[in-house]
Amino acid sequence: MDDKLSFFKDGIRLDGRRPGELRPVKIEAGVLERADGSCYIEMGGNKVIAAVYGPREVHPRHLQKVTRAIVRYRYNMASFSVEERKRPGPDRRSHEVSKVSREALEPVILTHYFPRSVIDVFVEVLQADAGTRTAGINAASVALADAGVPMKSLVSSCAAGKVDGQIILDPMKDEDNFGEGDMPLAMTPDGEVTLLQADGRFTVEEMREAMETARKGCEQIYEIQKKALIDRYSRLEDPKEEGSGV
Amino acid sequence: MDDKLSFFKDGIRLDGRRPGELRPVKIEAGVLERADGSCYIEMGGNKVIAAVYGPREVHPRHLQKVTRAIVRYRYNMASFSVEERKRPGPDRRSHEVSKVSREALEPVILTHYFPRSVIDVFVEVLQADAGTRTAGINAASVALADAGVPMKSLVSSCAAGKVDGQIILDPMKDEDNFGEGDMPLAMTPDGEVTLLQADGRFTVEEMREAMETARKGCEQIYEIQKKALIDRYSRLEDPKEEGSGV
Amino acid sequence: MDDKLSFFKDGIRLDGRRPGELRPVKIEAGVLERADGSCYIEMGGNKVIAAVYGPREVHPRHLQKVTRAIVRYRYNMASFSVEERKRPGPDRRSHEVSKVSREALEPVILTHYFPRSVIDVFVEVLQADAGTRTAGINAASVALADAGVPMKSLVSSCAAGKVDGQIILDPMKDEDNFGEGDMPLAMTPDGEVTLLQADGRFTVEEMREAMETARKGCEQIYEIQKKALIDRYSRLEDPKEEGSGV
Amino acid sequence: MSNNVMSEIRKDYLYHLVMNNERADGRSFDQYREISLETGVIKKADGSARVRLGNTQVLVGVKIQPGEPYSDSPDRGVIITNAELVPLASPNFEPGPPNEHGIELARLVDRGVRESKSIDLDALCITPGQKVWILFIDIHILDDCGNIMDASSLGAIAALMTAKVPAEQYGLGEDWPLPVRDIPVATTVVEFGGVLMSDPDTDEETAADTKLTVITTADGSVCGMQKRGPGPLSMDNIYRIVDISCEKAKEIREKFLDV
Amino acid sequence: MSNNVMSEIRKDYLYHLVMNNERADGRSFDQYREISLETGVIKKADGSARVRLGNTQVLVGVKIQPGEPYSDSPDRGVIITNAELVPLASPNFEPGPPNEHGIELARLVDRGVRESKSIDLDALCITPGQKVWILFIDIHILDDCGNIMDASSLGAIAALMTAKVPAEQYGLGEDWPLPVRDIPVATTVVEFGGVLMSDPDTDEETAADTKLTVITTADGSVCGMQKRGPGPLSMDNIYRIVDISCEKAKEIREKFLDV
Amino acid sequence: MSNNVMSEIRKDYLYHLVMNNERADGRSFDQYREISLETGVIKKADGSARVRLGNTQVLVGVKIQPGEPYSDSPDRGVIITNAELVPLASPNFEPGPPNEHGIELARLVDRGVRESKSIDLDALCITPGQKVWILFIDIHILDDCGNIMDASSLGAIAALMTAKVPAEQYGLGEDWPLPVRDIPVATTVVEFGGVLMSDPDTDEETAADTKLTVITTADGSVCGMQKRGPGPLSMDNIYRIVDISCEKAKEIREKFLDV
Repeated sequence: MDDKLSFFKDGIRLDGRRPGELRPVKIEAGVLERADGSCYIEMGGNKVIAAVYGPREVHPRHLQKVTRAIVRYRYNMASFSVEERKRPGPDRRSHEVSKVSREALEPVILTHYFPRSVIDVFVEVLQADAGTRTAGINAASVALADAGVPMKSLVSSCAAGKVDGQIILDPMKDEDNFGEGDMPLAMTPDGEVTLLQADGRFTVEEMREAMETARKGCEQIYEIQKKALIDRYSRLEDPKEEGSGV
Repeated sequence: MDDKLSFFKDGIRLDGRRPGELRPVKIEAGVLERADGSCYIEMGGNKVIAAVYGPREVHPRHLQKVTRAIVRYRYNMASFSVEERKRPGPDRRSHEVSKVSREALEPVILTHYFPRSVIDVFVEVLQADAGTRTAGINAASVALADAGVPMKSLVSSCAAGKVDGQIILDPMKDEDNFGEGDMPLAMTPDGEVTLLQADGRFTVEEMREAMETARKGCEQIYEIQKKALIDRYSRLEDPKEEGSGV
Repeated sequence: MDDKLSFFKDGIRLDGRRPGELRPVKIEAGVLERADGSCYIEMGGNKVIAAVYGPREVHPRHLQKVTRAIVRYRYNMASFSVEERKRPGPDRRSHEVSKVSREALEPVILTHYFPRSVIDVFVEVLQADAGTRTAGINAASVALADAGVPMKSLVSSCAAGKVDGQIILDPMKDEDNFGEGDMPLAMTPDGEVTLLQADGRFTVEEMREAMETARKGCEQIYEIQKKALIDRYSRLEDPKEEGSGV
Repeated sequence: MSNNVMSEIRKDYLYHLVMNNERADGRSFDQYREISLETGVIKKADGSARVRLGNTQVLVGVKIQPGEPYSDSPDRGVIITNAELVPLASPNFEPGPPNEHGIELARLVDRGVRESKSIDLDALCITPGQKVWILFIDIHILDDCGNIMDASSLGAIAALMTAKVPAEQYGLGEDWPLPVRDIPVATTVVEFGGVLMSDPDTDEETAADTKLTVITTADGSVCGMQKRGPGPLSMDNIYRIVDISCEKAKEIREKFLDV
Repeated sequence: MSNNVMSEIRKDYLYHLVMNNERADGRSFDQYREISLETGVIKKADGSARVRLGNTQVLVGVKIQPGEPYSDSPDRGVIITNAELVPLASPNFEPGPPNEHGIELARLVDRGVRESKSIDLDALCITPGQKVWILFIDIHILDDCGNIMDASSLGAIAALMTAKVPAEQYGLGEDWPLPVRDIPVATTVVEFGGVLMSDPDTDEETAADTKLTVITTADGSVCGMQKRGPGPLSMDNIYRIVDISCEKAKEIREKFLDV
Repeated sequence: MSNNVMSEIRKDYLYHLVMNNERADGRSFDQYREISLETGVIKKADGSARVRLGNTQVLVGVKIQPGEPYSDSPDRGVIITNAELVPLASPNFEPGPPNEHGIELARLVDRGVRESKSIDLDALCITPGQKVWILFIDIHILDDCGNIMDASSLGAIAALMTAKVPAEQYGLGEDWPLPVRDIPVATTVVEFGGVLMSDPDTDEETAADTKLTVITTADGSVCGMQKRGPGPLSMDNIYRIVDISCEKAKEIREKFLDV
């Protein structure tokens, strides 16, 4: 890509956002019938659905832990979710994303309530823009709450990036592909970081600025997550809204 | 292939058969020493061998059913059985054939006699013409009887096809490849259908005619299966016939 | 390769050895901290490391033997150990080498001391010249002793070959690739053969000569193995030599 | 699918309902649950459809890319159909490559498209013997509340009917709508307690254990049929099911796929 | 092979027979079970053979197809040997890719063919560096009643000796018989109770747990050898086994493979 | 990694040490174990390095071969990084394809090399769009006594810095040293009992269960960062860890990688 490409015009990003602005976020809890908890999220062009099953019995049994539940997290991209069709099944990237995403949620799940069991989190990326792992964590966090899994708090996640030497919030595809750095972060409402990755090139000062920027994004997402759960509970209390399925 | 190709000459098919005629069928029961039951079949150019092991213990154990035996069916083509060498191991087609073949036999097997056990049916296609799945079911049915597995009845199987707008019995390779439809069927002697598939294009009337045609084929095959089992029992009763192995 | 190539010049081989001479052999026991026993060997250009874990519990449990330990042997080549990069993971060759190597060691291991357990032997080829399987067995044998696994004796291994119609000891790469025959052998100090393979073409007399030649090589290697173990025990008794790790 | 547990009690309950000519959710025996169909939902796909059949949800994406033809049909496009029964959609689904249920589902959808000749594969040739358009039909099950077969089949044909061949992206001229010549529709019926029920939900599927799926074309021909599950069917019931299926397929085609 | 259970009683019985110079089926120690060999049994293969060795049954099919040469031998044909120990043939075989027993069997048969130089790989070049004939030797075990090694080896060479290169089918001239220059024969001996027994049956294989397979060529050379199984052998016994094997291989070659 | 058993007693012991400002092996909190680095140890590789970090041992081999470029970067070389956590190295490693730990390790090393732009991929083009040099970085863990991440990262850059492009072997001119433009160094810190400890050994890794790995370049920039393990970190601690890491990386770079 041409090095002279500018990511800003009059301080405004290519998609019309200011540097510290999130893409539109839409979250809906309780979208699946079979799963114990579920959540659908749109973050910009990302469309991601998460489901939670459990706590339930562990198979194979030798994976059981006697003092707590284990958490499994499977991040998966639908074949048609990306520009060039993706072969179905996990690749090295999705294995890594699953690992860091699981570790982003484990700190808040009260796993010791459920010894010898498993809590399964499944995340399907239906359409991918930049930031699918953070969208997945946001959805998974709400799906866990929807499933009634006891948690210390929600986890909220978004990335900061660096383009044209400037720190931005929530990079979209072009900013991610052609920018200078990407730093996904997940955190609890009280500021504990549960996921942190970075690639690209940041000075130590830029790294700090990126983290502060991402933190602000997480705070906004946290509010949207809470609202989705409140909406979900209202629907549950008012059965007329629940559709014909019940 | 040239669209003008005719599958009939004076009402007679390319291999000399009339529309409602089966290819030559040869069935021999008890052809393997290690298996609990076995059967070799030739149906036209198909050469297929079936073996039954069990009822025996299930591994892995979590597949056990507490009220009945499970049935497993593995349809496999030898690498050299087809025109272009086939890579060893199961492909999507053989998985599907295995599934529908197992379901073709399950209705007649008295599985509740053997809780927590497994009945394994292995079918090896040594040479393939059209109709290997039906040949496999015919052989497997006899092999189950040869193994002494209690059954309500045998299952007999053959296909009907549609070529030049006409319904025929037991399509051979060219009729299958270049014809307009194929409909494999399996049934019990009392007319219960245990396998039914169709592809191609049939009007509803043709569909009925094809089913009636296939039913007649199954009835003929049933007689040959019975004869093979009677031959087998005669040999067993007359040990002189059993060869030097015993 | 040109058929006229001669493998000898004045009775001396291309790398300066006489026909019955081994390449330099260096063996060191106890080179790894985590493993229960370990050994590093250099035989000519081969660099091989072996580790032993166990006797330990068997997973999956259905592999357990009630009267003895099972032995597992995993021969593996590092991707960078050969001329053209090798894809990681086992191939057909390494499965076969693992099998015959395991069988080369099983006769000397007192497996009945440890019912229901497993003794795992892992062999990593870091750099391959000809003869990696024999180097692996030599290292594994010492690693088993280093792990304290009770054995009737050590096992020593090397190959004989045939080049220019003459039997030689311990073929190096070119002699193996372009020679007329290769015969790896492993044996106990009292002359029991525990591994024997051959390919190429040997008259019956050549076969006998090759075996006698390989036997002499094994006897020399046996002395080096013993010395490596004595060195190891001396180090253990003299803690000052053990390095800062303890 | 190994743990498709359903209590005998539930099965008895369904049986008693049938004896009273009822189904658990109040439908008549040949009535489908509410169907909703939305196309163009995935921008990254060249065609897509989200189907809801009661609470069952299926997403189908079609991707069209240039690639090599098969050696035995060098001048024709290629269709590859795949179904992912991801563990998100049911406690009975497990991670890993498609099992026999996923394979059967994909192959049935594929046969419907293929045998109805709805796609003109000759029109998908770019350079004979070298480059053709490859249609990937990817079925993603999101919520399995029964009869994912009919939902997948409907989603597949709807996605195809709204798909565009992305020629421009590959420097092969302007994008053009994928030509669809016939509209195969799959309908599934179970036999349970002596009656035939269309569009089974999860409980009905489990209780009945045998289904017959019939795929019919716009002119009322049968272009695919498959008995699924370990139970027998009489020939008479098969004939009745085919008649029911033809009629239901016609309704679905007219209501949702009328071009 | 994990459940190759054989009671100690059965083993004791075999041991007592050996002490009386007997085998369970009455054979002498160096006697083979009855061998029958039938070629051309699979029309779809370019060469095939069905071997019976007592109750052991093995089917070998050879397919010959054009393909790419290996980069380090651009002007030579390719041999690929594969053995399927399908679960039909023994309660000890399991479905799935070949385990170490199947791999060892295939590699030993392959080495016999290759090291004896029985196939002239130079004659199998079509276009140097681009296209050569690939020989697939596929071994299908049908009934494992012991010593599938010798049966497979015999089947492989018989299938090759009767194989035709299907040149016409690929527009490469007329079909021609595959040229076979040597006839490797594998023979297997077990040591048990101090005696050496040829052609072990299943019980003998299990009781003895160590075998030596020797592959010899028409001129009596050894072109392959492999000790199999977890037991030692003395050098003297190895020498005796090689002598027995050479003689038996000669008999088999003359009786079944005499061109 | 499933059986990474560590008794609570051992963890308590470490905790009490920390309370006394001590570590089990007497190091200060930011002190690394003894490092030794040896390059050129594998002649068959184009670059190689053996790293010892205390008792941890890692071997990295670099192979450079011509191959096809990726279609989206037709004029650039390719880097492929792989880590084998072979069962020889730890009772917690199992045979088979890399699990999530091996994948994460390889991808982190890869990101360090890639994001620091230490390798000029443009210089690795042979024929644009057709042939480029492919760098295989293969990490072989030999003895896992903790912090294999830092050892692997150090081994990888050392192997690259001493690697030669084997052009002659492929008839592509003379061999030339692989040009390395920056020197990324990974350093790992755990938080345990309220303190931050560099270069954790196995027990410390297990006790702490959360690590932060920071990869820095020669100019002190951060080119990679990853929290690993199921525990949270405060932002303040992250900032402190980055500062510690920058300093430690500088020391390691100067001591072992000074060109």
